[in-house]
Amino acid sequence: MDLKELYQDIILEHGKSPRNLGKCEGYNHDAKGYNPLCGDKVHIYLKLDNKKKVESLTFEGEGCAISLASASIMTELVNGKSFDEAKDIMSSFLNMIKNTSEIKSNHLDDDQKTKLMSLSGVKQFPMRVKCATLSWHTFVSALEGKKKEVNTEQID
Amino acid sequence: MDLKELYQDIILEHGKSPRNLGKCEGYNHDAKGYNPLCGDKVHIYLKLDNKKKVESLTFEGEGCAISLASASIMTELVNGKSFDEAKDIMSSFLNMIKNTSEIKSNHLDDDQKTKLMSLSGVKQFPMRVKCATLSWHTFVSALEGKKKEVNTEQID
Amino acid sequence: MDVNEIKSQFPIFSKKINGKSLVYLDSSNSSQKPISVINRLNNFYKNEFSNIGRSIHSLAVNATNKFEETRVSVKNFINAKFKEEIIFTKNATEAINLVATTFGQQNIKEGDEIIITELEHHSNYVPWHFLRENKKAIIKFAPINNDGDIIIEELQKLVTSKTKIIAVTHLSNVTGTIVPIKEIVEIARKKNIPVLVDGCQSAPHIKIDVLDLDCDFYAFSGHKVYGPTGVGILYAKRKWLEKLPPYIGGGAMISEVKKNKITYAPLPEKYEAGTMPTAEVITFNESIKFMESIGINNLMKHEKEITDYALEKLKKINSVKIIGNPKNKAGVISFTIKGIHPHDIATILDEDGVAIRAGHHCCQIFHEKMNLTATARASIGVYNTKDDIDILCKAIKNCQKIFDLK
Amino acid sequence: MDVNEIKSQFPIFSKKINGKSLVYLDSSNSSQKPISVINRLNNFYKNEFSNIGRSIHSLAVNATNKFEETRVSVKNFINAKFKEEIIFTKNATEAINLVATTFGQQNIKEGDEIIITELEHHSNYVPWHFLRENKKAIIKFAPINNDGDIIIEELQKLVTSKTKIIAVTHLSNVTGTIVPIKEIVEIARKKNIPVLVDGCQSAPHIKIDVLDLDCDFYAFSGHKVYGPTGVGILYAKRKWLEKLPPYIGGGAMISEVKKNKITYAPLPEKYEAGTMPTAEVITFNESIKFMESIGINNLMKHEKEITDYALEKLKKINSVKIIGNPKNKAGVISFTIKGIHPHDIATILDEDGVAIRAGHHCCQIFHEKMNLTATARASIGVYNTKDDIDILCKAIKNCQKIFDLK
Ligand SMILES: Cc1ncc(COP(=O)(O)O)c(C=O)c1O
Ligand SMILES: Cc1ncc(COP(=O)(O)O)c(C=O)c1O
Repeated sequence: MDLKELYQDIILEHGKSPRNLGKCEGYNHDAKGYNPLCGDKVHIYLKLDNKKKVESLTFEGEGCAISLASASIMTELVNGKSFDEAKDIMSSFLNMIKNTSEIKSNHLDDDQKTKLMSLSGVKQFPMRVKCATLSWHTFVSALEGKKKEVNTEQID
Repeated sequence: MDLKELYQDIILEHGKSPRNLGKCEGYNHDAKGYNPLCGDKVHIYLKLDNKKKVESLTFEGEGCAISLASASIMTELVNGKSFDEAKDIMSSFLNMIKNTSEIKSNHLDDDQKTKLMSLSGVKQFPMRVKCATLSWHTFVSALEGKKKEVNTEQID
Repeated sequence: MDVNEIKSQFPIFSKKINGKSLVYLDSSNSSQKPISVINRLNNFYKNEFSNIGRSIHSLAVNATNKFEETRVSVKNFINAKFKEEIIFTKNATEAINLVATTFGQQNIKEGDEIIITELEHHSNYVPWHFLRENKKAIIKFAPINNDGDIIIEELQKLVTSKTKIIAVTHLSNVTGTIVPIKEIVEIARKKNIPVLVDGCQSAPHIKIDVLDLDCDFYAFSGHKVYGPTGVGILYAKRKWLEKLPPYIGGGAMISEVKKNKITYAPLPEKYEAGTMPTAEVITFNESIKFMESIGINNLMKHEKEITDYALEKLKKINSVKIIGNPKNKAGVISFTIKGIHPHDIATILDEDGVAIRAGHHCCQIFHEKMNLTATARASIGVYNTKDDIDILCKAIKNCQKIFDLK
Repeated sequence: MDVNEIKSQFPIFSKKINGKSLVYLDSSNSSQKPISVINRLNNFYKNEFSNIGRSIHSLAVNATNKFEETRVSVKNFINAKFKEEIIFTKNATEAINLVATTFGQQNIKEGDEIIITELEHHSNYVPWHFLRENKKAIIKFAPINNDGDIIIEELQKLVTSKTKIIAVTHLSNVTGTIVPIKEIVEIARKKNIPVLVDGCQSAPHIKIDVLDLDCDFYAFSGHKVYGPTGVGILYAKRKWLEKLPPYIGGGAMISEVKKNKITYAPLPEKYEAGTMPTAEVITFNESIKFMESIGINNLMKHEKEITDYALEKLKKINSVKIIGNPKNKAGVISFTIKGIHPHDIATILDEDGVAIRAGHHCCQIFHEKMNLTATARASIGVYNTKDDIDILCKAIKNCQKIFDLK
């Protein structure tokens, strides 16, 4: 296992100064996520336009470097995507963390893929996978308008 | 350990044909005893005269050879004794089973001591000690007019 | 299946009891443990010990993963649908209490009826009795016949619109009766009544398939399935575990804890408060592997062979009376000997190294029904041989000799 | 006390974690086990295994005697008066639930008040919360100050004629605060209010004398006292155990069982339903012997030395903040590092073989009070050395390096 891979500069940087913090104006979807094991919390605010495109995406949260960086990077990458594109990115991210080591989505360019791949170090730290995925699950919950709080203990 | 010592002829004989079975006429004390582990039960009926002498002593019960024989032998030996003599015989019996290997009571003759000593084999079978002592504890409970059922799990 | 090879996996059989080889016929009480199970426990404490779930250091991660692996193995062992349907308790008794308490809290009110049977172990009666005491519920006993079979038609007649749950053993620990659970579930399903199965004696001896049984709850104990003491298992359909309130409250079963409000963790943690029997659960995986290494069909075949042999030989001893004669019988044989109390039998057999149990086997209702206060019980495990039975029979004859009955 | 000799009794310390020697600073979560304990468990399963109480064959007699020997050892360990006052449970959480449930059933009604404190572990809050939910009782939290000490005068003010029980930890698993139980009992005695003490963290670390404390209930877990998982202990004054209703119902806790009536076994069996964690309880005797072989005074002296050393060294690291500064502190040190989340600290420390815990340590009320969501916690056991603390501090510096804070 390699701490340098887990704590790449980009992770530390996003962890320290997360992008898209706060409530976005006019959000019409939101969802909360919670990791009871470590107390990580995230609240996703999402504005979908009438074509179900992500018009803006922000979050509030507290947690470790991994969870904040993951949320921050997600908001950057998913902004402007359509409903289907966003879901595709999300599954490709989860797939990368859990199975393969690559991002397969067609909806990201190479720079974006590289950015997302900065989270791949988590693979070697199984207890930290949930830190990385909490915000993504919560985002999808907001996207799909689910009412129940996302709890990491219920997702695999 | 020696089964022959446990199951001496006199034990087997008393176990098969216990003496003083049933309710004695005009009993003025009685008490019940129970061993929840094996289901042994005994009900002691005691008639004390006005000088607190044991005028008659009988029992009803179900149980193993040891418990029936012990009850049967007890009724034989204690009959006719005074309150204090009876208690002395009882402690001397318990002392024999648990500590020493002799009967020290002055209130029994040599034949009676020999008879009581037939129960000494129980010493080597710790799980059977309660079978041998249940009726004695119950007798004392009757003698002292205690209301609570004797339960072997509460006596040491 | 080579029973001698299997027996050799159990270190205890190389010990002498009263100078004799151990003939262990008390497996219904608790089974002996194979070396793989003993070693797993030993190695876990020596090399891997950590509490689970709460910490994220390497030892804790490993222990947590191993713990969850057992959950998956148990799920597969009893053919449950979801691993969240497997809850670890300390024993089957706690598992049944968990259901009685939480189900009762939510669903039982004065006058409601609970059906159990005359075959039940105290652990599948007392928890319901608490509801009778605390909620003024009614307990109805489905009767058994002299063979020790539950009279299903009579059970059916007990069902009314007030029946809230049926709790029944899968395999009697006195007569070895294998109960036709599917017939009972069918009766219950028609009226939407949940069924709890006490699987303590079935889990070690017959194939368990909770999906096929379609029961709502199934409880058993690890220590009877060649596992360590301290682990019980509750299977419950997910809908129940989601709906019912929590049972034991404390660490690990919560989500958010505030001064005025507490929310509970998702399944299965909701029902696993405090530090679990971590090492024992992890070790129990080896017990399942042991069962699988034999194969349940081989195990059943072997135990049937020994049971049949024992019944045949015991029946030839005149004064021995075997209690019950159920249609389907597993390797639990309770008996009496005319003129000798079971307690005396147990003591005399022990001198020959033969371990059986004497008493009411936690089934006083059964014994009362059969007009008995106590019986002797020889119960069979996968390690028992025909030799064991021969020694048992010889020891029984010794009882008769001592009591001068032969 | 020779710590290296003691450490050598723990096989796990000869293992490598991520290529490094294990620095185990998670003993408040669960302690590691000495070889004498591990061997006892191993030998019991290999040579002596049997269930207890119910059978009368030699193996069962031996197991039953050994089981009761542990009860006597525990009685002596905590200086209880009677061995019947020692009840074995699966963990401390069950022990506290046992009291909350049975005491609540008999003594708590709508509007009654329960006093706990802001220091409590969830296991000493959620069981009382159940009474709040089910009986409409009220929970009052005795406040703590910033040092992590309970403000006794404030606790005293919470007492009213409706106060039915006070439940309080003896030693905080976050701040290491040693709570002056005797002062609290004195307050309670004046109003005849029973006191439950959560002794999970005190039992392994300070001298326990329940007669001197004069508390009504005292709960702790074997696995934190160098014992196996799966054993908890409840001490309760005999008058309570006699008066309160049973908790878990089933085999072994009954006396006579009829279709319409059940009577319960005398103490302690009344509270020990079903097959107990037999092997674990028997093994726990070795844990007590281990504690006694060291001597509680030596152990306290050693742990104080290590704790003081750790506090001193940690305080020298600028960005480290130690949470709480109680008057009497045991070896539990929770801290934060500016700019690094405790979760990240735990991961980075683990790479250096240092096992600590990160999170709320099952004390969300405390963390909320202190305006924290999570802390890192290093907790000390008898095997920890100054070297361990040096490695901890070095690893903390490595965190800072990775996070570029130094
Ligand atoms: C103070 C305190 N109370 C209660 C508990 C619960 O103990 P267990 O998990 O062994 O039931 C713990 C340990 O987790 C504790 O530290
Ligand atoms: C049929 C049956 N039910 C329940 C139990 C209780 O199991 P445990 O004592 O492991 O809780 C037993 C075993 O004693 C049993 O044989």
